[in-house]
Amino acid sequence: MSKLIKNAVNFFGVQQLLRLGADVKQNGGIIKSIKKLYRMDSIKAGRLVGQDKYGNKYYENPHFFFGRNRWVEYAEYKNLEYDATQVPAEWFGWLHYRTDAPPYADIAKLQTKKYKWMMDHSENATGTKDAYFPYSTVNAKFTAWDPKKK
Amino acid sequence: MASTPAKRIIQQVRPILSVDRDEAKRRVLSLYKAWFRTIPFILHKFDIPKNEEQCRAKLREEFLKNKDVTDVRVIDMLVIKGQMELKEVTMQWKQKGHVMNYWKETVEPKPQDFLSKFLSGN
Amino acid sequence: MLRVPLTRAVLAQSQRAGVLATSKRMQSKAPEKVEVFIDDQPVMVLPGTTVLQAAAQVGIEIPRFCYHERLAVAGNCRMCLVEVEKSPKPVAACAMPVMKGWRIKTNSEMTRRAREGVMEFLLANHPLDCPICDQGGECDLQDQAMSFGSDRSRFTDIDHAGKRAVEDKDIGPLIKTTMTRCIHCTRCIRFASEVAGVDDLGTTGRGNDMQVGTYVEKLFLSEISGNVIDLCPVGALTNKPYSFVARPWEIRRIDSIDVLDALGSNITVNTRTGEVLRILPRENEDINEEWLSDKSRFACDGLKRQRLITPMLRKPDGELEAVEWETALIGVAQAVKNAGSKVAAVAGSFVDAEQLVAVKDLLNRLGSELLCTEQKFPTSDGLSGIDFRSNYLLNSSIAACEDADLVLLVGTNPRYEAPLLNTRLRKGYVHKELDVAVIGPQIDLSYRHEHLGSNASIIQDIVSGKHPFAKRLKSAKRPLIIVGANALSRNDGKAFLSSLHSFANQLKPENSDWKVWNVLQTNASQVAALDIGYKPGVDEVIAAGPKVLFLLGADNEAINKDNIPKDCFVVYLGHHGDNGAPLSHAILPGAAYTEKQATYVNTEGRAQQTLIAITPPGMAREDWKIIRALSEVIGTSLPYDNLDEIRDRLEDIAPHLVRYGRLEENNFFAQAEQLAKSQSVAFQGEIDVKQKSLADFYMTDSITRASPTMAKCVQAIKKGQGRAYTY
Amino acid sequence: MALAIKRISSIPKQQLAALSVPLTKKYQIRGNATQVSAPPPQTKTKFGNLSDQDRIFTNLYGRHDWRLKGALKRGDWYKTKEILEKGVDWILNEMKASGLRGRGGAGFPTGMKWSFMNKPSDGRPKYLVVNADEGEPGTCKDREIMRHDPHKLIEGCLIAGRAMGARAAYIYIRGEFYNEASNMQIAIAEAYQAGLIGKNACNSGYDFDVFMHRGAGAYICGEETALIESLEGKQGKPRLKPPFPADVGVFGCPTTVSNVETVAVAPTICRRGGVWFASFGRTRNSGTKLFNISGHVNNPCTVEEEMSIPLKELIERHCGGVRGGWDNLLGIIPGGSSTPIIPKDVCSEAIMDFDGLVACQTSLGTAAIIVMDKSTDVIKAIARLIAFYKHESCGQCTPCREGVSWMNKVMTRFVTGNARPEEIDMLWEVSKQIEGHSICALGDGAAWPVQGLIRHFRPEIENRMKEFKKREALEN
Repeated sequence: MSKLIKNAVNFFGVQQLLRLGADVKQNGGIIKSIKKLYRMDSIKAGRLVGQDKYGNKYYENPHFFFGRNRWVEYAEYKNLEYDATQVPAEWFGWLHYRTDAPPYADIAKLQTKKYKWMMDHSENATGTKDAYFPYSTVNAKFTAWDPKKK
Repeated sequence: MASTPAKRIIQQVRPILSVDRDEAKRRVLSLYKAWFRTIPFILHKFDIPKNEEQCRAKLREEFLKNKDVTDVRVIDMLVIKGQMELKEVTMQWKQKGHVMNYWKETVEPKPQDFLSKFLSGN
Repeated sequence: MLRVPLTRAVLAQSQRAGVLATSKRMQSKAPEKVEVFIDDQPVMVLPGTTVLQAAAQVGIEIPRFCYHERLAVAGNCRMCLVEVEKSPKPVAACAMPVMKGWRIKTNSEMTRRAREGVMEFLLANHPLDCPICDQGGECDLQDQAMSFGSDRSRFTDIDHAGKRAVEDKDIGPLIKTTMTRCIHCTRCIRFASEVAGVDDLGTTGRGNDMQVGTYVEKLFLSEISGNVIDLCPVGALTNKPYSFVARPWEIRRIDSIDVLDALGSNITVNTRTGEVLRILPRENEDINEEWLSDKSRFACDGLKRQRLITPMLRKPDGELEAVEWETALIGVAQAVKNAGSKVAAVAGSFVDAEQLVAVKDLLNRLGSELLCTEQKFPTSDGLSGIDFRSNYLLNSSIAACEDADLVLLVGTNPRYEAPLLNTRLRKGYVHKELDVAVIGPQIDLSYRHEHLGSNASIIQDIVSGKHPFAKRLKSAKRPLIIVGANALSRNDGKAFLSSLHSFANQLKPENSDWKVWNVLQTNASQVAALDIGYKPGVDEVIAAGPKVLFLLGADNEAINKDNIPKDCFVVYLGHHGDNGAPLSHAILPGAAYTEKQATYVNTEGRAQQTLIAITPPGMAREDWKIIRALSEVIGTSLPYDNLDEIRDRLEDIAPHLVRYGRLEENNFFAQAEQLAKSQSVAFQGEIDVKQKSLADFYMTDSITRASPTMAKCVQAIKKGQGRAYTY
Repeated sequence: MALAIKRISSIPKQQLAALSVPLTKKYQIRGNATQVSAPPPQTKTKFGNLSDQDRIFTNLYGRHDWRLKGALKRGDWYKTKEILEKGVDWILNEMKASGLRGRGGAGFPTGMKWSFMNKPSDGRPKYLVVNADEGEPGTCKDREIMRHDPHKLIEGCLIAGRAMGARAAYIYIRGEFYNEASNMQIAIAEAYQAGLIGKNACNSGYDFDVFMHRGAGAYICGEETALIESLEGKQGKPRLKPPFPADVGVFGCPTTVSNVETVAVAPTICRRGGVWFASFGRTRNSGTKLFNISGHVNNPCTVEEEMSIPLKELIERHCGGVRGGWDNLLGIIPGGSSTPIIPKDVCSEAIMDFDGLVACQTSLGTAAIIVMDKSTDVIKAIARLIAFYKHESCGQCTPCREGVSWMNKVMTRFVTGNARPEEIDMLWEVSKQIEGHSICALGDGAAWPVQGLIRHFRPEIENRMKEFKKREALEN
């Protein structure tokens, strides 16, 4: 009997529905959930592990399998213009399972001395006006005569 | 005497598909219809910056290019080629650029007279 | 200066016999041939032929480093050792004359062991720096090590005493030395002392400490110094401007013709990615043998500087402004239409025959006959001086110059005006019985010569028979009179032409075909221009006061801003912004000689063509096409659209212009003299030449003036002049 | 100087072919190819112990007056005029009959060599050049002649010059020979003053000049063509042959280059007859010869002896034996530094003439005998010789320039033993690659000592390498 109920529950996806409800709740209501769905095609919810200084939030939810259980939600102001290079180096390690300790708890990271020459993280500027453009250092094959030069 | 065998060859030439003009005309019309019906699908598949009216106009234009052809064998050949093109389009063997080639050739023709050759650097 | 030491002479004579006998100029009774066997192939050779030459006759090449066909035999590299049957030890093939019945084995065990041994010895002290060596890929040592060397090294002493190291020498801005690589073949030394005539190079020290160098630190500045780069079998002497630029296998080679002097030396233009990287000589027995003058070899970087790459028009405010071709052509056409028939053209020194013809056709259609060259040549009442080609050509041909026995040079310094003609004369001086006398300033010809004086009146004396030299000329078997084109461009040039030419015709050479009267031109375009019907000298053009003046690469300041009419619209057609371009109101950029397929006629009247090595830079076009396009814009289209058609037109005007590589016989000396004779004879003043010393040699025209390498050469010489040991 | 340098290579090929002597297989004996033919039956069996009246150089030790007066007393310049008047053919015949072979090392028959010059003149003058550039280590015979018997040489020049129709003789003397040069110059002056040479020499109606030229001290200038180059004022570097000096020599004229001793014995041969001279020594090795014995003998000396004297007898008789007795002998270099060394057992049998030493795989050379006893470091000794050749190589041709310096590097390491045993074979091959491949014979002369060392003393080299390894292992 219980098996039957269980099957029925599974059949109707009651658990999923329950989880959906929880996720929507955590996301702060239906409107916000829809907004999130629009922005990143997902309404995953999880434990907020931390936030970097650019406003990106890092989540973990062990319910998902390895590889999907850590994710980043990019800062709101980026809207749809987010991309993977906005993740700073210190969070990159955690996000890619190189370490389990987030930057604020990573002893090695905390012990690393900060120098003033260390640059701030910058995202990939390809396709923007700040994109790197190499210039040629090779001399021109021909130099033209310049009538103004005597 | 010498011209007779040649004439005979022309007369006895084997048809490709159509036996007479009517049949050829039917083939042309059916090809036209096939293309005409395919146009919405082409637009969907290739995402080209044209609408159905423009495509129909182009289809008409392409057919009218050969309106003066009278030789049945040539018509048949053109129909076969048209069918081949149609298949290339529907099977998406052609890509977006190839389809757009109906509107504009990508290669500019080489200048022929001396002065334009000179000016274009050839 | 001693001529070839007698030993060498005797040796050389026997060795050269084989080579010279093939050039039919050497008419001597052929001695009986002897039979020898090269690898069991019988071959009949003249006695005195060396083993190496005999082997070459049956197509067997014996490896060598020190041996070179055009230099004395040194026999010191020992690479050419071959086994001769019944001889206990191998003989040096390059030096050993064959004996009757010898059986020579070029691939026997003994021969191969000897080669391998010599190769091993050469490599023992040769650095393993092929990856950073400019000779890599065209290195005799590399090639022969592959073919004849051992497959492994046993030079264990690399771990103990190491290899020899030699300090590099600074011998000038053209040749880079890496003396550690030297294998002491002494080709460069022999070239310097035998061909170039400067005993600057030699060996110091002995044994393993022997070094090739200049004794004291000085520059090896000869006008043909670059040839030691080609001669050096390893990377010890390499091309300095070309160093670390390219590898031979990346290079495209295009055969072409040099235009920096009037000899038309055959060259190979080496290009990569649309850039001329270097220029090498191409063998042509009739012109440059296998040498090349430094100017022709190293001035190629001038082809990349100061180029005209866009058409320009002068704006109302006086500035030249880059414009499109269409605008430029319309601008020029407008001016031409307004000028009516008052259109003129002046040809400079690099103009090809196609362009000359196109310009002539265009101007003739516009009703003008005002076509001239920059350089003067004596004419009077019209064209009489240039009616016959024999008047302005080096009639006897360049190759024949070495066979002469008495040469009179008038107002020319062939050492710098035509270095490879000078090497011919020197060759005749050293190896044959050639004597040279000079009328003109004191110059160093690199061989001993008699200086008759610099006053023009000496010519008068010779012609009238008063001067003792006249007697010598009359008794000479093969006399030559070579007059410089610059001497003939003097105001009294007519006198030179008429008196010397008639005197030359009086002489009775041994062979009636021998041609005494020779003119040494200095501009590559001059002969073609005169052939086509240009008038020499710009006086007529200036006098006519043209409304439109075409300067065809005329950069030698015959036309300058003082002698053109104020309202004249000047069109400059050429490839370099030099003296001509600033004068102009419109600039139509043309192609340099490496960038077009064009016809040039050299001083002996031989038509040759350049080939396209690279495309013209920027918007520059081939010159005759510019004229053709302009004619269409003006409205009188010229009737040729492609090269073949314009070549047909060339053939209509003068068939010899398209007979490439052929030397036309020149005749009508008597008639030419008749025409010349009518002119009055009046000499005045001293005879001078423009290029007296090496410093004057390097920068003479728009290409060389734009070349940084040539500028460095001049600087190096000026720097060296203050030293105790000058050049 | 480098008399020995001339060795085989200086025998002109053409001339060799012209020899009536057939070349036999013995010619190809490794190392030293001097021509040998089946000698005619030998009648005399005992050689040596030359009696005083048969000595040619009677003032070898300078005990008498070397000037003209003393020379006349010793019989020089006696009836020279008559010899000259007997004519060219007579002189050449005597020389041929004497069987004299060149004393400079190559051993080419002198009469034959001089007769090559005796062909109709083409207008160029002919010259005799006397090679007095005696630089071969161990050789000290020519200097004795020039210092103590200069008139013998001058008279020899006149007679030899007459035989070949030469206009003048150039004596190219080694630069280091100061006293010899000054004595020679005085003697030449004396001869001029006495009318013996110069215009109408000895009243014979023959004009003959003798010039002396001092070299600047290079071993290679003893090679005949290098000597000619040096005489002409150029770098002393050997020329290619052909053309041979007999065709194109000094200043482009036909020239014969002869050793001092060869020239100096000519007058005596003419006076006493070629047959007398030929009566000494074995057939084809006839005559008397100056032997220079140096090294570990009790009494080093230069002595005139009969050819074909046994080596042992020569040393015992004139030098008081080897230091510490014959059994203390290690090896002997029998003909100047460029000939291969022979060990004691070979020395005991060796006969001092051209053919006798070729049979021992060495060569007579200049007959400069260098004796080494058992206290000698033979490897170091040979290494020193190679260092000498390395220093004296002219650097013109590859095998000699590169090969000898390579051998020098290897030999230097052999002295300490810092090498592997395979390198001995390599060194042998390297020396073989030099030998016969160079322009002149200096390459051969440098290769032979090494070959001699390896042939006879290989165990010693290997032992030293072993010791070095052991020492190295201990140190590490």
